[in-house]
Amino acid sequence: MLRLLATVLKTGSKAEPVSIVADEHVLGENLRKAVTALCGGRALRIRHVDAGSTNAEEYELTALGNAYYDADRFGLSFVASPRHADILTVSGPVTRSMAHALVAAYEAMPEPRIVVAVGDGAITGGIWKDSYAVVGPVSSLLPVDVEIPGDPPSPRVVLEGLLAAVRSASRK
Amino acid sequence: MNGMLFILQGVVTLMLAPLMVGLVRFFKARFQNRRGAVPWLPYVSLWSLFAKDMTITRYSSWVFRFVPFVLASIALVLAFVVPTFAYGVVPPFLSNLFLVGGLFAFGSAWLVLGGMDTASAFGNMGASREMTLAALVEPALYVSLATIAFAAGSWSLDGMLAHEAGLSWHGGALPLSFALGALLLVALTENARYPVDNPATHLELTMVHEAMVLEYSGPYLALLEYAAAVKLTVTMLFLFALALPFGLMHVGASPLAVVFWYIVRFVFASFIVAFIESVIVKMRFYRMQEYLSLALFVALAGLVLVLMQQFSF
Amino acid sequence: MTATLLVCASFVSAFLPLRTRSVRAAVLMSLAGSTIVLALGLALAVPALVASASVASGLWYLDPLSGLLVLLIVFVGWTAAMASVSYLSAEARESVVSAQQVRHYGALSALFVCSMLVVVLANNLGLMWVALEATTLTTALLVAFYARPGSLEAAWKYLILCSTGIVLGLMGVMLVYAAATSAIGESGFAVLSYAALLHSAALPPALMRLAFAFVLVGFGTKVGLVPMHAWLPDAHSSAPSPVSGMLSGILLTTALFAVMRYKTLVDHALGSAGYTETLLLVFGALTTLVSALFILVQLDYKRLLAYSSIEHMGLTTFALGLGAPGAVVAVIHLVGHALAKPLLFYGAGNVLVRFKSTKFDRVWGVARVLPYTAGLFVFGLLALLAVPPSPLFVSELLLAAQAVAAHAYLFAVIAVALVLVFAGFARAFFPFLFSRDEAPIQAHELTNERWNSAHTAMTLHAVVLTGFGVALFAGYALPFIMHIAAALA
Amino acid sequence: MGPVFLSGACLVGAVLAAFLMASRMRLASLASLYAIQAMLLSAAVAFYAVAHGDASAYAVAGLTFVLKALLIPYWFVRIVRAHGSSERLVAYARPTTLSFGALFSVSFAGLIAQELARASSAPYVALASSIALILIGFLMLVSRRDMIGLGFGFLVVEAGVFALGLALTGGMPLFVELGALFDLSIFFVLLVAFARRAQREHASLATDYLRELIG
Amino acid sequence: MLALLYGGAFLLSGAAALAAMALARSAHQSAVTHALLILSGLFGLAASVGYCIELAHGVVRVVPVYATALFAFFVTPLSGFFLALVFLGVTLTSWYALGYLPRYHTHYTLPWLDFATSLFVLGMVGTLMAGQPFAFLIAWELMSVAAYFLIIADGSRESLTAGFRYLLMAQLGFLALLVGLLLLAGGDPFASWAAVAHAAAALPPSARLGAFLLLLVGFGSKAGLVPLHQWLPAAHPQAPSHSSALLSGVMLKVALYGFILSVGLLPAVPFSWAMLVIVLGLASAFFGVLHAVVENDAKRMLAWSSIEHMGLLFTGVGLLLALPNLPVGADAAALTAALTGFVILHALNHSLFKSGLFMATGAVVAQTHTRDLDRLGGLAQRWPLFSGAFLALALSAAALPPTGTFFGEWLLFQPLAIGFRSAAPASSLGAALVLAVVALVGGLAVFAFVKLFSVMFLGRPRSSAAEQAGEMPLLLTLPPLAAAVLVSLSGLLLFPLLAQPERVRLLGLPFASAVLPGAAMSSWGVVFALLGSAAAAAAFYRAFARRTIRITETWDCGAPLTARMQYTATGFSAPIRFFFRALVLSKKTLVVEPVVVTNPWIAKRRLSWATESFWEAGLYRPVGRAAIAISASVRRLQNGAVQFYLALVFAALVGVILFAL
Repeated sequence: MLRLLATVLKTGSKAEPVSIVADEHVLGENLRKAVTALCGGRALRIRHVDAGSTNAEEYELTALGNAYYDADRFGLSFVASPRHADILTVSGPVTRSMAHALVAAYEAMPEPRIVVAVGDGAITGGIWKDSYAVVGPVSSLLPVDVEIPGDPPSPRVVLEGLLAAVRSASRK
Repeated sequence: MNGMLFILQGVVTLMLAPLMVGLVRFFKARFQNRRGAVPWLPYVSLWSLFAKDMTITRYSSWVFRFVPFVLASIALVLAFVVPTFAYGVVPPFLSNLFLVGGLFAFGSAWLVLGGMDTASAFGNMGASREMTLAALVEPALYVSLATIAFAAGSWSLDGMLAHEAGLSWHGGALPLSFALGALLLVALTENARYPVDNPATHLELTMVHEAMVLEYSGPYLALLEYAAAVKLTVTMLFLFALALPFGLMHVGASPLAVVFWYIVRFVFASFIVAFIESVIVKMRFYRMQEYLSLALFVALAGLVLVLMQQFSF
Repeated sequence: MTATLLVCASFVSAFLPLRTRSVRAAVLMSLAGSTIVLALGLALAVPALVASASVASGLWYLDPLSGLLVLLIVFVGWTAAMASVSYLSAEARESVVSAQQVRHYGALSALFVCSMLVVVLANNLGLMWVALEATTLTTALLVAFYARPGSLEAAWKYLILCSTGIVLGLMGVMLVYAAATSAIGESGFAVLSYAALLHSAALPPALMRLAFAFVLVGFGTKVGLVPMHAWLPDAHSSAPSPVSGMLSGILLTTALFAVMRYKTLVDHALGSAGYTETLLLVFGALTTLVSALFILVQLDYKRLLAYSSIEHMGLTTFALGLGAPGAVVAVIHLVGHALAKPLLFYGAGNVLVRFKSTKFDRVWGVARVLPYTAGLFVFGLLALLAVPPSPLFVSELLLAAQAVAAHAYLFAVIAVALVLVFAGFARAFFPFLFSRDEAPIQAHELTNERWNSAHTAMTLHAVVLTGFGVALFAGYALPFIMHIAAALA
Repeated sequence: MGPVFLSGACLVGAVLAAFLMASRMRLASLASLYAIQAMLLSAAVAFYAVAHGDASAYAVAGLTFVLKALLIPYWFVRIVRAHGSSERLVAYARPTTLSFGALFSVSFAGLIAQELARASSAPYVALASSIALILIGFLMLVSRRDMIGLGFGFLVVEAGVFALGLALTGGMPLFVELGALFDLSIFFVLLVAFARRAQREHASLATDYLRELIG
Repeated sequence: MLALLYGGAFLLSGAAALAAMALARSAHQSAVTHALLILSGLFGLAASVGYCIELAHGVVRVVPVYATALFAFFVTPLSGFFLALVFLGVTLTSWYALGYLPRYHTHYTLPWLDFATSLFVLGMVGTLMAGQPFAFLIAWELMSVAAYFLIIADGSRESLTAGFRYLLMAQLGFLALLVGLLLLAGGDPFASWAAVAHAAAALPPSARLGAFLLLLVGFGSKAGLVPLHQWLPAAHPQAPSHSSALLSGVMLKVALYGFILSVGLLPAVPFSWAMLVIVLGLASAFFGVLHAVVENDAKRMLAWSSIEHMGLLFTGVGLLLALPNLPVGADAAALTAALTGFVILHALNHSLFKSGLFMATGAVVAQTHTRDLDRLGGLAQRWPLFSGAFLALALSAAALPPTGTFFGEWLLFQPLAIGFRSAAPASSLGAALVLAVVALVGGLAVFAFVKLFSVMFLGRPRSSAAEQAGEMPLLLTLPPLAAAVLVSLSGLLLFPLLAQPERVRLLGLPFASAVLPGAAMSSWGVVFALLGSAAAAAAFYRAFARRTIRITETWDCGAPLTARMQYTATGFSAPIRFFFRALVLSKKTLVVEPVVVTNPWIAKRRLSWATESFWEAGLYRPVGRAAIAISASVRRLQNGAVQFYLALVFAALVGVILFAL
């Protein structure tokens, strides 16, 4: 415990100064403003469903929580249940096994809800398109609000995508 | 005056409860070398939940819908009943320690009912664990509170605080350090914090509190989260008011000192919780027995200490 | 005079069924005979019960206690004859017994009653002994009544054991006779007169002690005291149920009565009751305990009832060892047992006729198949287990009141035994009566049970039992019982 | 050689007969020994009657003789033979052991009688022999394993008690003796009846077949 | 007037018994019997109310009811309270029986059952009214035996086994009582209680201790004190539910009454005896609640909880007995008042909520035909009113704040805490330990009842039986509902009367509150505070929340859920079973049957699981086995060999002669 504490103290803050990742910072600010505009103020809660990806997208999404990207500071957080979530992020082509789980997660989300397809697999089916094991892209099952292309998209792209998502939502 | 203070105390607690949660998160982020969200994010978050729709499972009954209100009302009562910065203002018949313990148990029971009414194994599992913890924590809770009460000669939380306020550092808090330590262990259990539960977990198998609210959404979820925040705030503030009994509001106290010490305690309490959560790991659930019996033994040791002081061996 | 008439009448009534042609006529004749005996018995006993002094006239000696015994004997004899009507008719219908057997049965039962009457009425101890042996001989054939495998064995053991016991009793009689001749200085039949002995000068204590030892073991065999009890469960379970009722209800009582008579004499001779009471207490406690252990693991309901008789005799014997208050207890207990046990045996008879087995594992759910029998049976069972308003409750309560301080350890034995008995009864009889699980009872088996004469007999017992119990609880009967028990002091 | 001595001698003779009975394994031999024993007993009563001039004792002696020395042994043998039962008897122990048992019984009886004689005025020999008879009778009751043997055992016990009565009081009143003899004869009749039934049911008189009722 | 009412109640229950027999063949038998019983209960309640009014006016008197030469029946303030409990219980359960029994007319032999019920009531009333050991014992035995017939009413093998255990313990207890009372009374069963007390004062201490222990065994065995409790959870649930309600809710209180009465006969109770009572009480409470937590049979779980509550009551009585021996000084009066208040209030509350719970569970069983919690669930959606009543009762049983039970238990907790303020250090620590145990018991009780309610009513039905349950008739809903209302009212109405009440003002409103040194509690205040907060929360919600609700499937990460994926009662209590595995012995049996001979891995596996009480394995079974073994060996005496029997006769003869010489 003490050793851990010592390590923590020795390391100090490793988050890159805002100036270095200025564009990310700006982007996050935009997002937050958009969200505030949406319903008069909210923190965004994300539920992620891996519908059959290579886990590449998951690595990138995980990176959102690390000290570098620290999505927390923008009011973005991942939650444990779709019932708590505002945004559903889906990665990978939807496999037959995961189709039901994906729809169930969507069903469980209270309105207003935003569906974001993360990665090429989720958008088009990618290289697994037309496979017997794949139902199709996410859009074949759910109304996708935003598509974040890339294989995988970098964390930064993901943040941009989320901004677009909220924008599209506020247009509705 | 007393009535005013009574209401003021409750309202302040209710207002600041989400801030406590935000602060804890903030400090935790700093411990993780992150910048973290702003401390007032929980307010935003709660409000946005309030503005959302709800989805409810088809297998739940009226009980499921009652739970948020019951928990919210318990939180309300606790906010008014547990003294946080002023003593001598709560009506004695409302600030009895057994009543507070009973309200904690009552809240746990309802939360568990909510978890059981989801027809989902996640909720059920959390319910079973929460119930186990709530049941087994009782002896330590009562013995540690009773130890303080014994030293204070009063069985109201208010009276305990008044007693502490009137004592010097070495005459008051020091003999009670064991009892306060036990109380801290109990408070961590009651509020589902480390090492009993991980409030930020996404893994259902390690959840206790979170598992029970997985099925709640929208305003109901907001009520539940708010209730949890209030509970954390009142327990922590009360605990630290006992430990740092300075600048407590009473007739003739300087408002500036009161505000200053209140802020100190508030921040310090959040910091301590975040600190604990950053430096220790969650225990296996099936080792909770050790943790809770440790709490009981610490509480009993505290009683012995107080007895020794009281009967001056 | 009435006594002679009563004995003669009961003797003569033995010949009534012999002349009949059909089974029905035979059993009805027996019933008629026993009704006459009942009437005469009432005429004799009721005045005796309330009489302030005992009457000794020639052969007979009548005090309140013997009056009570006469009453019990004629009553149970009568109800047994009544229960026999349905029981034997059913048996005969199924060709288990022949008409000839039924006639013999009637005659032997009447002779049995007659010999018991002689025992309780005899003034002469010699005559009492002869009559007691006669009870064995008359009932031995009744025990061997059936052509079942066990019947012969039971009757044979009964004959050998009881005869041996009675012979030992004879030695007791002889010793009393020797004591009397040496004390009075003359010999002859009249020396053995109970009334005379009771008022005679000091009998030699050494001989009387020895005499009581022989009488206790000898007649104790007949009473069923452990370890001389071995014949009892066999005989009771093999005899036809009404006979079992009589054996259990009144024969044991009669034999105990004989022991009581000797106890009075011996106490009189020794000047204190310590000796006899010690023996009675030890035998009583031993009997109660051992029979209780048997009851706990019993598999056959008639045998269980028989062991329960042993247990009750043990309790009564124990009570007799408690001095004057104990005598009151003993009298209540004897009456209660004599009323409750035949009821159960009659009921067992009905069950046996219906289920064709005396084993617990072959009989279930009697309450559904035989509701009347079961109702009355439960009543008797609870009465036997000393549940209020049973007189046995009062007697056991008073027994405890007397014994708990005076003989704490022996009473502890009794208490353990009582719990075991309760356990044994509950374990065995309640499934027997109420179980629904064991074997599905077919619808056609649930044909309504018809009221029969055994039910009437049982009801009579139940009514008398309740009446007696209520009288005791309300406090009316107690002075009366004390009056009777005074004859024992 | 007065009648009292002769009476005592007869009793001793009866004990001897009983002693022999204890180890005999044949029906005929048992019956004849019993007859001899009963004869000696009735002789003892008769001598006693001579000694005391007791009229009723004569009657008892006579009746005893007729019933026990003549009728019972005769009918016993006759009826058992008529049923075709085995005349070979069985016991739990071998004859030698039984003899030793009987010997022990006799010596023990001698000891008890010594004690008893001190307490009462009864003659030692008479007491000793009657107790010896009772003990031997019990020995037979315990050791024999057929109905005949047990029956004879009972008869020996009964004879012992009869003799004891004679020794203690010079016999019971006539009425009682009559009753006892009547009961004895009924007992005998029943015994024979049961034996007959046992023979019919089990084709044997062994008590081993009569051990069904247990517990 | 009171005597007439009490006598009328007494006679009416007798009349009910007669009616049950007389109308055995009539279709209206059951209704008539229970109507008479209700009438009896109402008479009794009227009498109780009258008596209370008299007492409130300061008239303390004994109401003579009936007397004969040998014994008398009368009502004292103590028995008056317990009589009120009995009559209340009888009224409620008979009301319930009117709706309940007709469903079971083929299952039970109703005349029998009603006859036994009436006699049972008669016995309880008689026990409470008895003026001497004699009458007390008669009525007690009547009650015990009648209860047996309630237990075996359905004639199943399980019932008969349970009944057998019950009867055995009842008889054991009865004998202990008999001997204990006789010891106290100096061997005179006809002495009045006053005379018994007088005689007891003259006893040597050893005899007094013996009598006390026997009485503790006698009443403890009826009340289900550890280790004499094992029969209770087996027996109470087997009875028809209205009878279970009477057995658990009312009969146990009669045992408590008996104990209080007989302890009152003793001149003084040494500290060590009081400690014994406390320890037994706590042990019972602990074992009772522990088994209530792990039990899966709904009715048996309620029976275990009865053991718990009786344990708490005995703890309270033990503390009362210990108080005179403790240096509590000036607080003594307040503490006595509070503990007395606890015993009274808790006895009342327990009889109410336990009757109510048994009735409600009976109603559930009547609809679903199973008592197995693992097969229930999902009933709250179907029966909202009924489940509400059940929940109120369950929360009462768990002694949670706004219910009357909480305030009752507060009167135990608070004196315990205060008790160690002025006492010596050792007893302070002792009191703290007692407090810890009581707290643990309280916590586990919450667990047990939350489990009961949630597994029974919440989530999805776990079996088709629960799924196809029909409408809950009003006649089965109302009596438990009435019990729930009454138990809530007891906190509001009775609690302020107990302890030392005073009026306190909160925000200008007067609140009657119970005050102990350093502590206070107001039931009205708490209830108002909670209701007010709930109203505030609801108002806030109504004002600000978006209340659009969409009904969906349960979310579970994906795979379609079935009802079998829910936690069962067994699973729910698994942690407690794990933590207390030394005391609740779990036995798991895995039977593996290979399907193919060649491959042992392809097999049918069947896992069966059962819990067992520590006492069952350690005490009851060995004793039972020993008794049977001894009996079996004694039984060999009867070996069928007449020669052996003759040898026994001979041996007896020799023995007696040796004694004679």
